[in-house]
Amino acid sequence: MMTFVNLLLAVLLLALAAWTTLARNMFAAVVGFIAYGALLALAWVQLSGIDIALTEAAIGSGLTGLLLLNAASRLHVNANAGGNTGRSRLRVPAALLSAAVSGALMLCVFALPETPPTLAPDVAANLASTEVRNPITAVLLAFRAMDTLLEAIVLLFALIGVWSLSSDPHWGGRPGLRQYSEPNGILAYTARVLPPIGIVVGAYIFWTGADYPGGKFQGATLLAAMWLLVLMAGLADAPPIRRTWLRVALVAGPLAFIAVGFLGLQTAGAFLAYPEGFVKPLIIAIELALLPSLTLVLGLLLLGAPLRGEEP
Amino acid sequence: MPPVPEQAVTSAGGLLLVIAVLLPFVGVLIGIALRGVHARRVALCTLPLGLAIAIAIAVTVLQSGAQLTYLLGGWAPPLGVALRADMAAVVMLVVVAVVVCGIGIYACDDFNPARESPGPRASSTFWLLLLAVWGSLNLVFVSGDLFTLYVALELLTFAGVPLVCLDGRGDTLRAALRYLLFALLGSLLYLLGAVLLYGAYGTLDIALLRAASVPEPVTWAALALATTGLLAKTALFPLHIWLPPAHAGAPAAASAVLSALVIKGSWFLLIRLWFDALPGVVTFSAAQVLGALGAIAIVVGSVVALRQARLKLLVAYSTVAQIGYLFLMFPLAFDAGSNMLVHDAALTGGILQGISHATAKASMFMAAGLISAALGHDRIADLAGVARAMPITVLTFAVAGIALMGIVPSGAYLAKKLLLESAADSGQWWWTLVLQGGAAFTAGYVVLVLVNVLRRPGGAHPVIKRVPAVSEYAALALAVCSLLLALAALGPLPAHLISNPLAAGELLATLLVLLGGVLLAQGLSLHPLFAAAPAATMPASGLLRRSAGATGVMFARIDLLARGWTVACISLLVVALLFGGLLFFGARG
Amino acid sequence: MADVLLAAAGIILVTVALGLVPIVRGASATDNILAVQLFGTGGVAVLLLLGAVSGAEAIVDVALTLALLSAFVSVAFVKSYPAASSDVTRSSAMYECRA
Amino acid sequence: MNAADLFGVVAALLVGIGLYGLIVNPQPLRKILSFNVIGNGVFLLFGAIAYRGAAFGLGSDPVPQALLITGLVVAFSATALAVALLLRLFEATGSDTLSSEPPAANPSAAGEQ
Repeated sequence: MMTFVNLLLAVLLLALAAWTTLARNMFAAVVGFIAYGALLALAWVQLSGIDIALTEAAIGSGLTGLLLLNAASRLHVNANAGGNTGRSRLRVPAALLSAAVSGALMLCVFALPETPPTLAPDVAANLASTEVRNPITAVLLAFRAMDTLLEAIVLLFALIGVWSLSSDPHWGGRPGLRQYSEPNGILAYTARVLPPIGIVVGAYIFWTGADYPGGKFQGATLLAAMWLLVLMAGLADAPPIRRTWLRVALVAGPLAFIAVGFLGLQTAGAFLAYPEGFVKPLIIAIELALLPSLTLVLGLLLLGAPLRGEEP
Repeated sequence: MPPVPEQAVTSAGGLLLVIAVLLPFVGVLIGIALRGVHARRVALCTLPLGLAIAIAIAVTVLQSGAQLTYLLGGWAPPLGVALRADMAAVVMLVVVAVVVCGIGIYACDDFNPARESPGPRASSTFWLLLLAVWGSLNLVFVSGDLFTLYVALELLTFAGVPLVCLDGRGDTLRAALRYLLFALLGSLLYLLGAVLLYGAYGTLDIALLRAASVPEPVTWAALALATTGLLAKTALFPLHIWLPPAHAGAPAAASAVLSALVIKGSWFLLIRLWFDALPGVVTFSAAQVLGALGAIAIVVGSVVALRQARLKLLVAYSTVAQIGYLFLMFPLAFDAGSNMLVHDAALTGGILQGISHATAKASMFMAAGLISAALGHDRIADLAGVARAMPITVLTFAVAGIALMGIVPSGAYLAKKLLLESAADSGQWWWTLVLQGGAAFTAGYVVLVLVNVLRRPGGAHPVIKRVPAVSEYAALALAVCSLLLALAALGPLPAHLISNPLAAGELLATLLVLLGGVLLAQGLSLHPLFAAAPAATMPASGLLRRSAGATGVMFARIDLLARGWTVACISLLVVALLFGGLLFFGARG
Repeated sequence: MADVLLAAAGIILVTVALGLVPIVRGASATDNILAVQLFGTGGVAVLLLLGAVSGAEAIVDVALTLALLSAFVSVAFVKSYPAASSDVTRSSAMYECRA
Repeated sequence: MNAADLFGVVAALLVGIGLYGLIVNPQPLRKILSFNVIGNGVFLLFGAIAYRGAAFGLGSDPVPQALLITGLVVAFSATALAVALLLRLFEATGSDTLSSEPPAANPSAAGEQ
């Protein structure tokens, strides 16, 4: 029965992926992509990747979907693509080559070693020394903490890039368009009701991350989504990007991470090492410091380049 | 073989590697927080500190004579991530630090947020991006883990893309978007390779992979995919889709960063992959094809460079050609005896070539930018009188040109000698032709520019705006570095190699290269060097020039076709499948 | 018992897949929005069933996240779909003036 | 066929579908979508590899899983940057194509003078 569900999932995933890439209508393609993200989350659950399922549900189908929806509506390409400007005689070689790459990869899947190499035993053996119970959090914040630090920096680099795309008169201004809605309409109502729930869930997902699936990133995504909801309903406006508090909040998390890293030099003998007995508190401290920075950077990445001056 | 015991422990002074990576990143973070004019100040403070760190790493490695290792968090690979700096990484760290400092000084005046032009947005962003590129490159050089390297590549891309479109005009935005999409595709292919390697060997650590990897289908597929992805990011012809348009509109300092530095990241990672992670998986034929792609890049890039009407684009296409040069070491370093790539003179020559290119190309873009700023245009045909008005800048261009040509006295001369010797030793005489021919092509476009700037101006004084002297000297200093740095960087070289660079044979070779360059420039360029060649003297020359012109137009067409999105993607997949096939059948046969 | 739950999950997946057919055939804005909603609720239901089968309680958290974000995406969809709401027409008209 | 092999095959197919879409779709936004499909394929392959490595009571090898979370974040950042670039391009030129290049950056025009 499990195999049947997996097969069904696989077929649906492929159908939706094909739909997403081939559909004529831009909006339909994006809708397909959002649905596809939700299905991917199911696939991750089937592959025992609950942490990834959370991330996929939050990012793949949530934030990326919103990003693409916004883009589609601003580009006004909801009309049909209007024929293919691509050279149609190159479609056949493109299809053949893509199929060849796909086929080669499939052969690789079956050529993987019979006894799969794995680091699970290493992680299991060292999990106790990290004092957290979620092995993925242990990898993310102890064994390979550098990658997590870099991940936070990647987001900031992308934000620098996005901001650099504002037009000169609007540099330093407010990102995104001013949103309006009926003050007593259903949207404003949703934007008042949903965020408290979302914030509680976000905080819970963040807090539970040390021992169970979850963590700062998934929590921050939920918080960012709730912030955006309030903005979309016009209940609040995005802050101008020249604000010092905003910029300090953006970099505070990564800087705190680096500071804790250097603290480890003194107390535990290596950069990004933690002294025994303080591992879990320090890991939670880092996650807590990253949470607001990540929430802001995710929200701001979705809002895009500044499009307006400082006045609301 | 890398010393195995070393990888398991942190070596003394290893912390310097962490600082080398994090210092520019912290600079970016502080720059974001302080914004505006402070971003420039933070960057200018970070530059000397970073240079000092790079030199400290070099001193430490030279003193200990072993590679520097740092285990992050005290966790040894495969569970943890190690930072390592061998000699090649150290050389790259130092050279990149020098180039970044040079670019910083050059751009000091251009990108001043307090000034009207180019405005606070472009100027403060530029400084953040410069630091971002620097930190990402340092991470590429020292990281020993394929996934951390993936993140480093993406950091580099995200820092590089906004540099392309700093001025915010439509065509640069389009170039930036093309660059981003193509580079992202490249990163994904690289990541796919890394994923397959993890599936096969359960580790992403380069030293452990070297010990564990064996020639088998999954490894071949991984190497082919990762190589193709990295070639796309390095913009090796025919995967140079983004490079020329990106340089057409970018500010000179940004062009210098992109052309001299950013592409070196993926190039260096390719060296890591081929020489350090999977040297035994590489086959003779795959290495030959990689070199052949380089040779094609040299020919097409050079011919198209000679056909350009604008100086900036000429320098951009010369980058396309020079990138080809950087791949000639791969076939030459293949050791037929052990059937694998080895660290030998060819690799030394290749790295030397890379650092000469980094410094020389940065200074060449700066010189081109200064000329363009002073004249208000960069049409090659209208450069007459520039030599008299801007002697230092023209000297910079000439010195950088000498360094790129690889003639006496430059670091690239040594690099070329090393590669020529490898070619002779391994009996691969065909690469000798490519090496000498490439030098002649380089001589061609350098001579083309120099002849034009040395002309007497026909009318009024051409310079409409004075350029800051500090920028001129920064560019000159980098050009001189390209002559000297290479000598200092690599330490002892085989004595016979530099026995007598002024011997008659060497001088003759140099003259031949220059003469070849003059002929190529005369035949192929839009405006012949010696326009007044009397037709009566040689009726054949007209025919020759017409056929050369037709060849030039054909190459320009090929270049334009190759840079179309669909064609470029198809070439990418063809290259991937080609490498996969070569590895598969090469190992069999 | 597990088989029954899995069968239910399979049936929901099929139902959701059928819900996609209108989009494929070229649907109105309303159909698109409903399809997103359907996937949100369908996904949540399947997740809860799979959680019950595998006994991993954390799957409930995934369901929670998916539920919240699909509500959020629906709002975003209404806001961004041209001519689906008067609010958006105003903002996109503003955008056109600028562009 | 076990779940790892099944989703491994799905991953390979997703990469192929995404590559095709990336090559032939003329609109950049569709290329961005296709890029995400390829990325998902790569990630799913890594997930399948992680699932093969289940051991010691861990349902899956946690190291690739942690890397996947980082990978998803990086892919999201890339998408955000690409979308912002596309919107700005549209705002600046009124078109959203990648192909039509102005004559200045067109070497064949320069070559045929």
